[in-house]
Amino acid sequence: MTAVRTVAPHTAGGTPVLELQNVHSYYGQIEALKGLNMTVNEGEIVALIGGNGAGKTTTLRTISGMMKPKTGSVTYLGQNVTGVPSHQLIGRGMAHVPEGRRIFPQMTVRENLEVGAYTVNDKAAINARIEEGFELFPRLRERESQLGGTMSGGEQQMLAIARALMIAPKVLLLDEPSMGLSPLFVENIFSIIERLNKERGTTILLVEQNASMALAIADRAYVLQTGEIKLSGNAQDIARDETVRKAYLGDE
Amino acid sequence: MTQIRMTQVAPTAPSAPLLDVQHLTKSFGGLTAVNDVTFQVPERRIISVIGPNGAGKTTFFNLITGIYAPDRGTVNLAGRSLVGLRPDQVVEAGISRTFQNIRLFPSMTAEENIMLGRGVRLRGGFWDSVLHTARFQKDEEEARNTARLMLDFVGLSKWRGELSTNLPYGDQRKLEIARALATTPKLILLDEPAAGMNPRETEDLKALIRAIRDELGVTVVLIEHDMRLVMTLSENITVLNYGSKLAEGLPHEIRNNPEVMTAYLGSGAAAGNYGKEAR
Amino acid sequence: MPSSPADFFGPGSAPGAAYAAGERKETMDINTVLTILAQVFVGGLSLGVLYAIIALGYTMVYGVLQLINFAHSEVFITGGVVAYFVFEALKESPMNGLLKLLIAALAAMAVSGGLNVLIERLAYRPIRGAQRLVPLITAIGVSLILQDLLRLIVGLRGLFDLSVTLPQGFADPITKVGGVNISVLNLQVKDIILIVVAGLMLIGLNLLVNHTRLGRAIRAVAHDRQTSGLMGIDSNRIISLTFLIGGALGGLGGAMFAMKYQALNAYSGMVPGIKAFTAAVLGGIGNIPGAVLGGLVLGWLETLLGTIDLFQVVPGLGWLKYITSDYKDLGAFLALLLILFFKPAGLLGKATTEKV
Amino acid sequence: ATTVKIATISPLSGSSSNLGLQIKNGAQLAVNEYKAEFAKLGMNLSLVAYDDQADPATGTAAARRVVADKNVLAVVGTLNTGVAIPASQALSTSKVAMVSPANTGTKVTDRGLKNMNRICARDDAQGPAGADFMVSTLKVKKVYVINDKTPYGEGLSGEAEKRLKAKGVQIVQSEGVAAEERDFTAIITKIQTLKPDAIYFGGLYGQIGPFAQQLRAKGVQVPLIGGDGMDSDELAKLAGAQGANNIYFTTVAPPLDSVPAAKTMAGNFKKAFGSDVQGYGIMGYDSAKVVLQGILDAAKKNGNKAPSRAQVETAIRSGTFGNLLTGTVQFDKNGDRKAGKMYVIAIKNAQRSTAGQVNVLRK
Amino acid sequence: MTILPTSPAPFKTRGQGADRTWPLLAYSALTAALLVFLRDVVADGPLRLLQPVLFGAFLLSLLFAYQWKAAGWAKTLVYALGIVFVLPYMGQHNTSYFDLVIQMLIFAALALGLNIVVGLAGLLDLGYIAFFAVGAYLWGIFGSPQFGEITGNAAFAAGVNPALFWLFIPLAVAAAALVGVLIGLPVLKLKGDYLAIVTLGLGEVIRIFANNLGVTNGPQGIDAIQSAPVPWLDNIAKSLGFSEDQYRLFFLYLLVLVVIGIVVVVNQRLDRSKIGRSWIAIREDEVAAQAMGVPLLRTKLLAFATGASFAGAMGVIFAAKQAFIDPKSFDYFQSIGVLSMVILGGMGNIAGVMVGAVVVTLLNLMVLPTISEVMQAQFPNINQNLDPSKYQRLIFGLVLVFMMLYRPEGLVPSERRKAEMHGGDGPAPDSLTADNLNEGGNIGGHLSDGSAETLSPGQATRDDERTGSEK
Ligand SMILES: Nc1ncnc2c1ncn2[C@@H]1O[C@H](COP(=O)(O)OP(=O)(O)OP(=O)(O)O)[C@@H](O)[C@H]1O
Ligand SMILES: Nc1ncnc2c1ncn2[C@@H]1O[C@H](COP(=O)(O)OP(=O)(O)OP(=O)(O)O)[C@@H](O)[C@H]1O
Ligand SMILES: CC(C)C[C@H](N)C(=O)O
Ligand SMILES: [Mg+2]
Ligand SMILES: [Mg+2]
Repeated sequence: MTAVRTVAPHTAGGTPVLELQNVHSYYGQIEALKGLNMTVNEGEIVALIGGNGAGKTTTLRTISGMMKPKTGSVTYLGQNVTGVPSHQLIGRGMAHVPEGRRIFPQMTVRENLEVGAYTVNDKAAINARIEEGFELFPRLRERESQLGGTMSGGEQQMLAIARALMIAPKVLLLDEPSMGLSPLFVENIFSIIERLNKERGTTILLVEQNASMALAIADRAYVLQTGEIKLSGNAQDIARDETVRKAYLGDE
Repeated sequence: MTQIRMTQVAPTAPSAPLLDVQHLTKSFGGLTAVNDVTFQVPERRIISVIGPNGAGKTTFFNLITGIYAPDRGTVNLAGRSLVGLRPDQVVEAGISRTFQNIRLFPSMTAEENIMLGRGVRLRGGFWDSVLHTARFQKDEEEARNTARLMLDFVGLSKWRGELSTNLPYGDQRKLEIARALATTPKLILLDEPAAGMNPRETEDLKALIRAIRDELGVTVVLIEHDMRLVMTLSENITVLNYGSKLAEGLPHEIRNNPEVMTAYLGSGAAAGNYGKEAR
Repeated sequence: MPSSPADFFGPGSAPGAAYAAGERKETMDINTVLTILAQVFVGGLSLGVLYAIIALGYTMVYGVLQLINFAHSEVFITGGVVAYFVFEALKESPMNGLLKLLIAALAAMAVSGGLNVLIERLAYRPIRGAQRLVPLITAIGVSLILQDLLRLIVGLRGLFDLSVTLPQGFADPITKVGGVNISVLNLQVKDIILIVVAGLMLIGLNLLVNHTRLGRAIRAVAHDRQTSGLMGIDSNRIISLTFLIGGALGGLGGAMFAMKYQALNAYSGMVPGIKAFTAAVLGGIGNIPGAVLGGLVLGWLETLLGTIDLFQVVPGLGWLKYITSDYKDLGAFLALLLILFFKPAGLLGKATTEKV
Repeated sequence: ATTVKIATISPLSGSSSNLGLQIKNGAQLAVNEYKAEFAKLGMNLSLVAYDDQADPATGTAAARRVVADKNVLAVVGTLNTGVAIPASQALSTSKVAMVSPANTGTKVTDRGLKNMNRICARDDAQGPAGADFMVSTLKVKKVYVINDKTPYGEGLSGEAEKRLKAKGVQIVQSEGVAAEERDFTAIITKIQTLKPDAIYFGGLYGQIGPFAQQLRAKGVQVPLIGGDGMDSDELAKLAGAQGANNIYFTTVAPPLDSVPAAKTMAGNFKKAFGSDVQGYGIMGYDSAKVVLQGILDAAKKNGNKAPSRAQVETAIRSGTFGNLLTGTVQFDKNGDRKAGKMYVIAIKNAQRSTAGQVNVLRK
Repeated sequence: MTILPTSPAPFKTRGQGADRTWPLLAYSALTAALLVFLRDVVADGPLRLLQPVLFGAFLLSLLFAYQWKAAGWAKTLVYALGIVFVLPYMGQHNTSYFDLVIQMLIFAALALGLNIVVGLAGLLDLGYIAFFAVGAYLWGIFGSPQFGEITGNAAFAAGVNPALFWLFIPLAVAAAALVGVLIGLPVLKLKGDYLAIVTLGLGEVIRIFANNLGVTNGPQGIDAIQSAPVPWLDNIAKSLGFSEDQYRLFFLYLLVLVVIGIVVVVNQRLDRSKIGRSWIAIREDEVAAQAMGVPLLRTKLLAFATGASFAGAMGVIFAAKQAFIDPKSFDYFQSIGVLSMVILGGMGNIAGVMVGAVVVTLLNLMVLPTISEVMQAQFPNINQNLDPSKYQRLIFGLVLVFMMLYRPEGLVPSERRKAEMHGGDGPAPDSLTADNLNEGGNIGGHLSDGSAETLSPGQATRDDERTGSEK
């Protein structure tokens, strides 16, 4: 593993809720994660940025149990959850908005939300949360009984986020939530993320191509390159980093 | 790269638009996704279509390319009506496209994907293939040549024999563009070509789109939410909102249009520094 | 030997005979026509609901895995064989007939359901995610294996065709309902049982799939197992459960088949299996009311086509004599074709246009 | 020692396997008895049994395997006329003689193949016999005719129908139903509407059993008549207690009580195979004996060496075979048995009894 | 065969690795010698069980000649020796070899035809055998006494002039293609499993017609079907020592070789043309294919008709070889059988599909019957229920299931498919929790997406198409 450059000491957050230790994940022969170490503390927004194919999505997949790392460990809320399948993690308060939205196209908007609440048994809570989702994304209320598959790209993105919120997650993994959203709505999404974090204390791990905005709301950030952490530290510091600006923020 | 200048566009009078869309309308159940949109694209332009999520942009493309049949309205390409044509006939007429969600043929190589695209311009038929006629040989050669040129053009030569599904995301987008170009379109429609790309890659894409217009002479219409790209690349912008045309104009006009700002752009933070306009 | 020929005919015989002794009447009276149609209705209903029950099993499995479970024919007829053994074992028992049937049905459901789960575990689960034709071929393979195994089990008792002895009264004709003579309908007690069972089945299953958490989970898993996992759904459990339900439905169908026909062998599942699948497609596969509707349409159509040559005596319909019962299957498939031509997603299936 | 084989082709699996097994076991018994005699001539005799599944294509495939095995000199089989026709054709170019214990269809021998012989009567005798029985004993006026669409069923019911019509009986309906069909709802509806005095069904027990059961359950009690395809113990079982009543059929295989000579054979059969011999077991046994004696005759002419197939073919067609359970066998120029017998069997309350006997002679 | 003639990596093209000219020659010579010289040793008794083994080993040499990297002359030698010498020689010695080989080639052609429809164009056709029936009945009706019976004309007592056989082959090709188009027109707008069930139904419709019509002689089938008279060939056969009853097979053997050669070439050429690419494109993504200029209906019809025409031609030959046909030879089980050949062998790959046909036919017509005959001979009183020949379905079923479990890409997979299924960068099972990522189907090939169809799949879509996929 190449040395991790640290821009500034980590801000002392709360207790760690997520910890990755020396994680190696593979697609067949391809090593997508090459010994990843990473921590997300309670109440933080952590941004994960990097170019195409850097392994951001793979990292989230590995955390949420969609993939099992070949070696290394994932710790969630103090417990080793390496290789625990996702459906068990969801019950423990982790939510993941996957890349590409993955809503259920043959279910209505409402049904998509109800499925999101699969692990919730309290009928009243479910309805309340659907209501909250509609509040956040009024478009969804308008389209309550439209089939998910016929929603526009951006509408599907909203649905995917609302669906993940149905379990009132402790930890939320977001994979490029702003992809395909209008500029106005991108702002909206980021403010929603911030509010979730501030008002509900939801811990957030955010993967974004829109690095400048992600860094603007994040507490800390990791920069990933070809499966390895190249840089980590305070978000503002990273945003100011010369190489980062060049490579990911599009500055010439 | 002049050897790939291959546009077949007949020199139309500069006044006549290449694409002429009049009063295009489409509803799904109670929802009018595209509402009475009139839209014209002069030849050799780069035009952007923007608008909030669900505004009807993709549907608009689908109507032009024959994937959906419009409820009302006309679509003309260089004076020829396209309404009622099947998608494959639309391609033949000269409009090609890419998809918001990449749709390559995964088990074909990059080269084959492009050769497939070229198919619409090949004249050989069933018996030519079976009997390996001269025409067949010529066709194959042409298809392969096109593939080579196009891969070169979009900078994917190294992936020629690779299955398309194995390409990195950004390269898949470019391959889709190459495939669309292989049909020798007069007009190419790009649906969110920069989605999922980081700013660096978006810059490359910008150059590619310019080259499509400048070097190949193909007119470009694109849908995009990345304002950096839109504002610096397009010569004209059309804004859709709730299916209807909200505004139309030069990038700086659109950027400063208050209606567009409330409906779509917001404070501008998300769009960042839009950069300088093209030209 | 009974004294008069009239004694030979059961309650269902038509009132106005179309033929007088020795010579042929050239027309048919309206009573006869109505009687025949009523019999077709009832006969088709009884056949149709049987198809429906089997079709529901197909639809369940198809719904969750998009797999045409070719082995369902055998899972289903296994239920029939189980029912046969139960009836055989309880032949001498003084137990109430309905209780016997209940035991037979439950046993059939348990065995077929278990079998289906087992098949899923051993044959389908390991290849999940393989391309579409792989599970299809596997299913065909499983179907062939089961056919021979069933034949072996039955054959070791020295039998090929099984003849089911039903409890007393099951095969009795129903002649009167509330004082009205309905004997012409040709109804038997077992038909009523069959229809009631199917009705309950439809209602229960519809509730289950469309209005419960489990139903939603099934649909979610059907579409995208990975994402279902992210919703907290254990897709393996859901799939097993679906196979259990589908298999149990098959078993029930088998028990009903045994009751209805009282005759079956190891290969008896194939034809009704294909018909039931056709019914499922006809109704819109994956759609529960659709499966039932498809079954009924098929049942009626078949019965009608099987009897339609009776109407050849009606003036102008002489050509009907060519439509003998040989063509009843043909009718079923042509109907399928016709319906799908106009409704490509089946009678109740929603044609969803793809969002590009 | 040279290897000499004879083969049986008959359904060993599927719906008519009960009869097919009888043929095979009967032939096996005969082979066992002849082993010693063949051994004396330095020939090692054995039987190969092929399963035709009552399916013509399968039977033809079996015939081709027989052809390919040069040690097989002749065939006993088949059960089904539909199988016999193409199978004997396939055997004929290679001059493999075939002796059928059960094929009653007229076309079987009418084609004049040199290799095809049968020791049973023909349907143009059997159909009329059934018709006569219906008219004179059952006194029917209107008959509903069904066939199973096999060459046998169609042929037999056609012959019966012809005779019925000739005797002034009205045929209210004549139709086919696929041999695999087990759902008779539509047909029974039609029967109830048309009210025939009797039903004639040209088909096999595996189908007619369930038909009888369903028919009776719907309350139709008129007599059900058919041919030798119903001649199986299984029929009554499949028809059920209620259904196995008022059923009659003609058959070309002897009922046990009509062949006193079969006692010992029946005992041996039971000992060897654990099941009771039926009519077609006896016919299979006799057919095999015809074949084996034919081979011995041919061998004698061939200097006590294993004969060629062609020699066996001629020996069988021209020989006279005595010492059989069903009397002496001689074939006419088409391979039909010159003198045979037929029987009428009645089933009442699941009990079968012999209701009549007919002698058949061919010039 | 490389499907992708110009593509360099990542495909391992056939014949890479060390040159195996000598091992090939050695193997072929050995297996051929064993087959020929041991033929009498294994002719009887339990040793017969070796027959299929020896024969299979020999057939394998033909496959090796195709697959291994070896000198061209060596390959040609192996083919020539096998096809010109060994097979006819064995056929002469034991007619069932002839029969078997012809049947294998007939099925191979069928499988190649179906491969176009299912393997290339991705149209699941479960009624394919209907086209075979069209060809078979066409010749069956005209080329047999049945024609005399229909016309009541004594001149046709044995059917039309058998020399017309030559005319009926192209006629059957045309007729089958026409039926393919007629069937295809209404059904090809259906997708996925709807198409499957409707084709199954239509296949049955054709069978039901054959079963009920007068011209087809119903379930009784058609008998005494003639073959073309080729006296000069008969003379050759005679001088080569074939017996009279083998002349017909000798002729059909040669004919079938020619036809299969044509079929293979056509298949190969189409596969590597614009048409082949269009088929594959349709298979993978109809919407995109159409949006790239592929006319859906026409392209699908072409697949249907091409596949059908192969079956039609072979139908004529089949009828002539069997001399007897009946509707049961064309039931849906046969369609399934051909489909399983395609998939067992390796869908999309010409060699694979042929291997599939050979293996399945060998299994059904030689291995199982031989085992059964040996068992019968060894244990004459074996319980009928334990006779192995009764377990053809069981054994075949087991073969299918195990193949699908352990080698889903087929015996000789197409490079394309292999790349899809275990794609170079597809997930190795151990790198994933076996039951999640692995099955979403989004990885290692889009086709592998089991969850692809929607719940009401009149219109099928792939989920990653709807939801915006990453890879
Ligand atoms: N399904 C897959 N099969 C094979 N390789 C894959 C798959 N998904 C990702 N990879 C490879 O793994 C590496 C990391 O991919 P990953 O998707 O995690 O990147 P990312 O950072 O999320 O990129 P992007 O910004 O494009 O989403 C890349 O090299 C990619 O090619
Ligand atoms: N097949 C359909 N059935 C029903 N509604 C549809 C269908 N296709 C599109 N819509 C609706 O039409 C509207 C326009 O959709 P469209 O995909 O054109 O939006 P868009 O402008 O491309 O949005 P985005 O930027 O989010 O991709 C949306 O509200 C969508 O939900
Ligand atoms: C014994 C019967 C079932 C056979 C019948 N006689 C036939 O020739 O087909
Ligand atoms: Mg990613
Ligand atoms: Mg869009």
